[in-house]
Amino acid sequence: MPRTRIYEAATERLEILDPEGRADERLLPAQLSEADWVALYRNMVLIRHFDEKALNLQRQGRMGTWGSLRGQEAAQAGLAMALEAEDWVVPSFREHGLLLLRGVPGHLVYAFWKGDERGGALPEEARCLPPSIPVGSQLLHAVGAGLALRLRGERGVAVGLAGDGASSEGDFHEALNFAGVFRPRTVFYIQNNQWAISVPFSRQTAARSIAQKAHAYGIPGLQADGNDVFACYAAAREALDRARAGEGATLVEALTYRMGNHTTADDAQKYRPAEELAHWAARDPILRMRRFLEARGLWDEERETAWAEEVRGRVEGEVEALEAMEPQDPASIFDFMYGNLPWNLAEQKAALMKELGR
Amino acid sequence: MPRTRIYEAATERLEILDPEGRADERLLPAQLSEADWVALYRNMVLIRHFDEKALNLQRQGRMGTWGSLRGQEAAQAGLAMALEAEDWVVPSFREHGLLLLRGVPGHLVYAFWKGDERGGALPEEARCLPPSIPVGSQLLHAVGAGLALRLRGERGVAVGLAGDGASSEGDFHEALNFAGVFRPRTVFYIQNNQWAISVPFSRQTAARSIAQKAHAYGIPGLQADGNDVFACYAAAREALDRARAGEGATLVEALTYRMGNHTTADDAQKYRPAEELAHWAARDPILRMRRFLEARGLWDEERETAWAEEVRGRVEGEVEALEAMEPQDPASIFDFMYGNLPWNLAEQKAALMKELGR
Amino acid sequence: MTAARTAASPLHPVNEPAERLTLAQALNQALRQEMERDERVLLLGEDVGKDGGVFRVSEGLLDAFGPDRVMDTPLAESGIVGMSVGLAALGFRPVAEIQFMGFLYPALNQLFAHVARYRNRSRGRFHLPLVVRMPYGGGIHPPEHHSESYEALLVHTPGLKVVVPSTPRDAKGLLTAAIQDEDPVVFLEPKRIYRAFREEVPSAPFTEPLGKARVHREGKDVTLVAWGSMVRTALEAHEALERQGVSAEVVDLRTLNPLDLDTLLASAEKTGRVVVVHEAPRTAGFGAELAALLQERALLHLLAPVKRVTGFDTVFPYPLLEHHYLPSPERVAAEALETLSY
Amino acid sequence: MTAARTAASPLHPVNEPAERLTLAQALNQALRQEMERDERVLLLGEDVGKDGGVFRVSEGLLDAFGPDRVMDTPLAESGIVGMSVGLAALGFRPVAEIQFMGFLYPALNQLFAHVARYRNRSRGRFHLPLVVRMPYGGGIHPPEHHSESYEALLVHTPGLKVVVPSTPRDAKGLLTAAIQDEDPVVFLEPKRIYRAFREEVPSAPFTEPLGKARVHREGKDVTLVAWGSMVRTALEAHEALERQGVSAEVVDLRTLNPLDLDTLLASAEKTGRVVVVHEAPRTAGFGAELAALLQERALLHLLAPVKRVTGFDTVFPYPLLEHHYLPSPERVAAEALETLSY
Ligand SMILES: Cc1ncc(C[n+]2csc(CCOP(=O)(O)OP(=O)(O)O)c2C)c(N)n1
Ligand SMILES: Cc1ncc(C[n+]2csc(CCOP(=O)(O)OP(=O)(O)O)c2C)c(N)n1
Ligand SMILES: [Mg+2]
Ligand SMILES: [Mg+2]
Repeated sequence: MPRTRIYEAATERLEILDPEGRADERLLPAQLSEADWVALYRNMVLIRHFDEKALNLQRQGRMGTWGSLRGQEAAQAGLAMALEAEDWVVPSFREHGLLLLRGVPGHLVYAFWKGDERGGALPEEARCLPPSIPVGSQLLHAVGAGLALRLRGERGVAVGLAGDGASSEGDFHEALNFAGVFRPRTVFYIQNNQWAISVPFSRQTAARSIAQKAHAYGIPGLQADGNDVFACYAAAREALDRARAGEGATLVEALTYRMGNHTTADDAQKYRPAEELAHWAARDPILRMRRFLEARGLWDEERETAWAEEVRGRVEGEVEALEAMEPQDPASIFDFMYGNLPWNLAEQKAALMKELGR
Repeated sequence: MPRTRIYEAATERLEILDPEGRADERLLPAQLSEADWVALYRNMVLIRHFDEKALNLQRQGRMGTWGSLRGQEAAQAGLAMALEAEDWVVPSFREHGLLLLRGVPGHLVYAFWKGDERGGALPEEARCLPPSIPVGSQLLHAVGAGLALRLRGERGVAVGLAGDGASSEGDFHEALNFAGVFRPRTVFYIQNNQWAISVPFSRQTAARSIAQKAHAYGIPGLQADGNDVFACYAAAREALDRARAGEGATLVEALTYRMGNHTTADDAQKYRPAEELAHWAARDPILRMRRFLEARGLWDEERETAWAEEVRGRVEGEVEALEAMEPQDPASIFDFMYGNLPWNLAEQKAALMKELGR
Repeated sequence: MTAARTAASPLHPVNEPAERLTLAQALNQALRQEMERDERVLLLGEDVGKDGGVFRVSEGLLDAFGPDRVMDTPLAESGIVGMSVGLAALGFRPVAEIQFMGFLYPALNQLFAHVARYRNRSRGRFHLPLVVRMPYGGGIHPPEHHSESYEALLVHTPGLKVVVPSTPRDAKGLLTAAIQDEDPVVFLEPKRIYRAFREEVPSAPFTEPLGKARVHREGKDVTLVAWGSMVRTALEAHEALERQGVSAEVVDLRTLNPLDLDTLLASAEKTGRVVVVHEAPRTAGFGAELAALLQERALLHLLAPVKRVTGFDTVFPYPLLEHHYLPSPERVAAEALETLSY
Repeated sequence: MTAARTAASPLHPVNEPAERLTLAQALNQALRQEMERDERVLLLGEDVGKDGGVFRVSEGLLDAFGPDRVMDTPLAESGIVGMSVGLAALGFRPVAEIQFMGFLYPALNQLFAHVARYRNRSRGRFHLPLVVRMPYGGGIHPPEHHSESYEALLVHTPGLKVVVPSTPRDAKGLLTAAIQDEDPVVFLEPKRIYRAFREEVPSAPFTEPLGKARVHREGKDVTLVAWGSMVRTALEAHEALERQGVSAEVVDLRTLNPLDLDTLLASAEKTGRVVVVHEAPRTAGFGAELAALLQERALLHLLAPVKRVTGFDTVFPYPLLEHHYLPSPERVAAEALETLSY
């Protein structure tokens, strides 16, 4: 039956650096210097160590539930490098690396996940909204933030982060659809780590990619190799530039892999084939970047040792800062519900203080 | 920057009968006889009259809020013809025509919108879930119903209906995504009448069509000229056949036009240009079908008059049946909340009965 | 019968310019004046622009302020509230409209998981000066889902303020205060009385404080507590009771959270008898909280149990039966008389 | 201290085969046995399949019943409940899991606008025999949104039943009854005690009736009313009070809707003093309804106001402060003693 085509479009994937550390030099983002390349690598090593430390702390009972970002270092470091100071970050719950690179003190990130509300008071300069745990819902905040930036004529862009699982929530849809209609300065940056707890991406949706979902909203979509820090940088940069130029929102998918358990409360061995993990370990984002730098004489064992040493020291410092925090005042439970303390909260606060003998 | 294509999207539109009533005979659905053609026309006339009558009743204070389906007769009659007895219908609030053609007594449809709960008890054979007013939410029920049919190995298909506005709701997304994953025997049939109250389709989404949204879910999507009863039939039939064959769900968009006000509580003159209405009046689905039949000698003024007479009589009969209904027992307010009446409802019911002197 | 106890807002003396407005018009005026005063105030929602809102509350505002400040949104309530969060976090003061309270449900995740918690989650780094306003309650004979009133759910959620005007004057003053408030306010508009009557409303901007009840009638025998359209019902019950020689005090809570406990307790202690009137289902409705508080703090003053005259624990009936559901003045008066003979 | 007043279900005599199970294991057994008994019973939710649920409540069921009966869904709560509506309308008996009550919000539209209303909307043509089960409440030191308990919202919504077990044995009997019930049941599982202790649970299938409270301890001085994990707290308070010579009755509501008003009233009339304990914020919590009912129906028996020992009207604190928030046995005992000196 003859029909007319009313829509034709394609979704693309961007790859620059392969697992062996080989890159076609012509594809390397022109905006990045050799020093930037090294910084990207260092940043990835830093956030991996920061993450490993948290897992250690958790095993020792010094940390709460922690969701490891292992495997997603390129996705977060690439984006972080593409961001400018005036941009806003609207994180989900696995963006520890991004937050750190954005200038959030590590001990605050740790504090949040240790179970201390003060870890939600991120420094103003970081321009981060607080981490959002209800999956997917924060993408709408990124639309509102991006719209605020557009309405005020500011240069900044709001980047909303979420995972592959989040793409199934209604709010994902509403956010992307609103973004198509209101053209906020927003980038949706989805780290598809191929698992949502125990549910593999193939059971999350029958679509072959997250990026192609952009066709539903009249906005561009693009997939990057999420274990390739150059591809992540380039895809983020392209989307940020577009938003900054007032051309609307973009959906970026960084196709990566969650190498750890979902959180410290999870055991992925229950549901994940060991071969799959091995397959992705060979595609580790840090490994390939090290190979790349070493092949160019920009990195070697000595520098590795020195940087590892420095990173250890910095992370240790954050742990010390964490553990040196004064215990939180129980009265603070009441103090941030409203600008003023209403009578019922005042009564309840007084009762608690009395119980605590204060 | 060289990139690889990971997805190619194309969406098609189906047109068979043009506004002048011309059809390429080779495109006419092979499953339909001349008698079916005439039935399609008669059905459209019937439901238009049924709709007009409701508007009249409303003006006279004999009906509650009524959402006119004027302009959408082809979309509903085409689908109705494609359905089989074993299929299920999951309607939204503007499917009066479809319900009628599905065998729901007109006086029940009227009763529902007059404000009588008994209008929600649709006859079992109609296989209709009750009309759903919260926009978009019913599509998930169609997924569940279609999954039930698949799990039981039944031949029936569940058809979920919604409008263009509904495509913005999170539930639309969740329904289509679940359908991709669970492959229920479900068809999504979206009547895009280009308005959601005062919001035109162009402000509802930046996507060019509803049909292309299927690319987000790994299911096929197809647009039909929603004022062309053959195209609507053919698109619905194709989707139903696919579901019946166990090949999963399809998104069908019938691109039509809401010729009336949103409901009797609305005044579209406030927001809709008169030219637009005139443009679409020339594309009236009934008009073109009449031209088609007349050109083939299958219809004429005499038959028109006779059928109008019959339709008037039938609709009048429904009004009589409506107005002959016993007033609803106020006690019924309590009787369908649970299988058994819990003590609080029993008390409240007794109090009302006492107040009413019963 | 005595005049209302809460004086006119001190900024606006009694002889100021005023017009007789309906509640819907008063809300429209508040929106317009706040948008004039503060360019951070934005309106968004389904059909709020060209259509002026299905109840015409935002009539004329698109023309006055343009599409960047009055935004017709796609049909998605979670989107409306969720986008408002981002706008407010970055310094705007969005006023989001939900078309009917029955369609707020899809936005409850944004409202409960984010709006109510943002100040706490960020330990005060961010707070959300936003208003989510919507028509609520019954009495207009609409289809299913257009008559809901589940204010109790909102009051049970810490971090929100909940405001319900019952007169045009209060509607303007309270909405103005809600927009100026630094915390999120859910503003429930009794659609039944959008146009039911007119009242003198000061023409200049003014605020009515959130958290203060209004005593519409002073009385000594029994206290009728209500909010929204049930205040009219209570006032009519007051008349009926007066004809029978019973002096009923009518307290209009106006703000459900924070609650004006002082006014409530003072009245209960004076009369010793309280009837709470609300449209929502009885069980776990806000009337329960009021009864709980009263027995907790005024048990020895209570001469009879606190009565609740409420909707039934059922779906709100469709138009033909809804009058049986809604508390009527007669029902309120009858229950009040019962407490008198306890 | 006296034995529980509600006898073992008559079908299952005391010397029947039984095992010592945790609450989570008992739930698992109920699911398994119902799925064996009735092939219309389906399980669906996030991570309920291969993972067996994040709390392992559905452990082993995917292997036993296959992927058509135990369905890992995409991450979308409205989808889970909405799809269940269609399944139930066409004759299945879905048991949907929401991973934590804090993530039920996105499904409230389906739950409130459809699940609770389907029987009424179709005047009985359709009804929805479905269960929506989820872990709720605090005490496990998780991140934000994992400790919520807003049962009051569910109880305020006519058309739902709301069930909360507090022991392994009841968990099995009540979940079995919920699955067999013809109406939609929200089944709240106190995650804090999923594995806190074991109890003898009959090995054969059995039901505990919905709508019946259980008196765990008989007493004469004061009644402690609780549900879910707060029953443990109340039992510990009972011990503490006993040491001080106070005889406290402990009533476990088990079903919040329909409520076992008779048992509640009987206890209140006996002791004259009632303390309601719940984790949820105080204002407009379900404790308010209980207080309202008691003052309404037993005012002259009350020797003191009904007390509420509850969570604060705040966000549930993060792990390091959560112990301040949750009602402790000490707090309950202290408040009980206060009612004794009223
Ligand atoms: C609305 C909601 N539902 C469920 C959860 C529980 N939960 C936490 S993380 C998670 C999986 C998220 O998967 P994805 O979006 O892919 O992010 P990832 O964990 O892989 O980073 C789930 C189900 C939640 N936090 N929020
Ligand atoms: C969840 C929800 N939000 C808002 C409404 C109010 N409302 C009723 S119909 C409608 C427009 C629907 O537009 P569309 O989906 O295109 O269907 P149409 O009316 O054109 O048939 C709106 C906003 C509703 N019924 N449900
Ligand atoms: Mg993931
Ligand atoms: Mg439409």
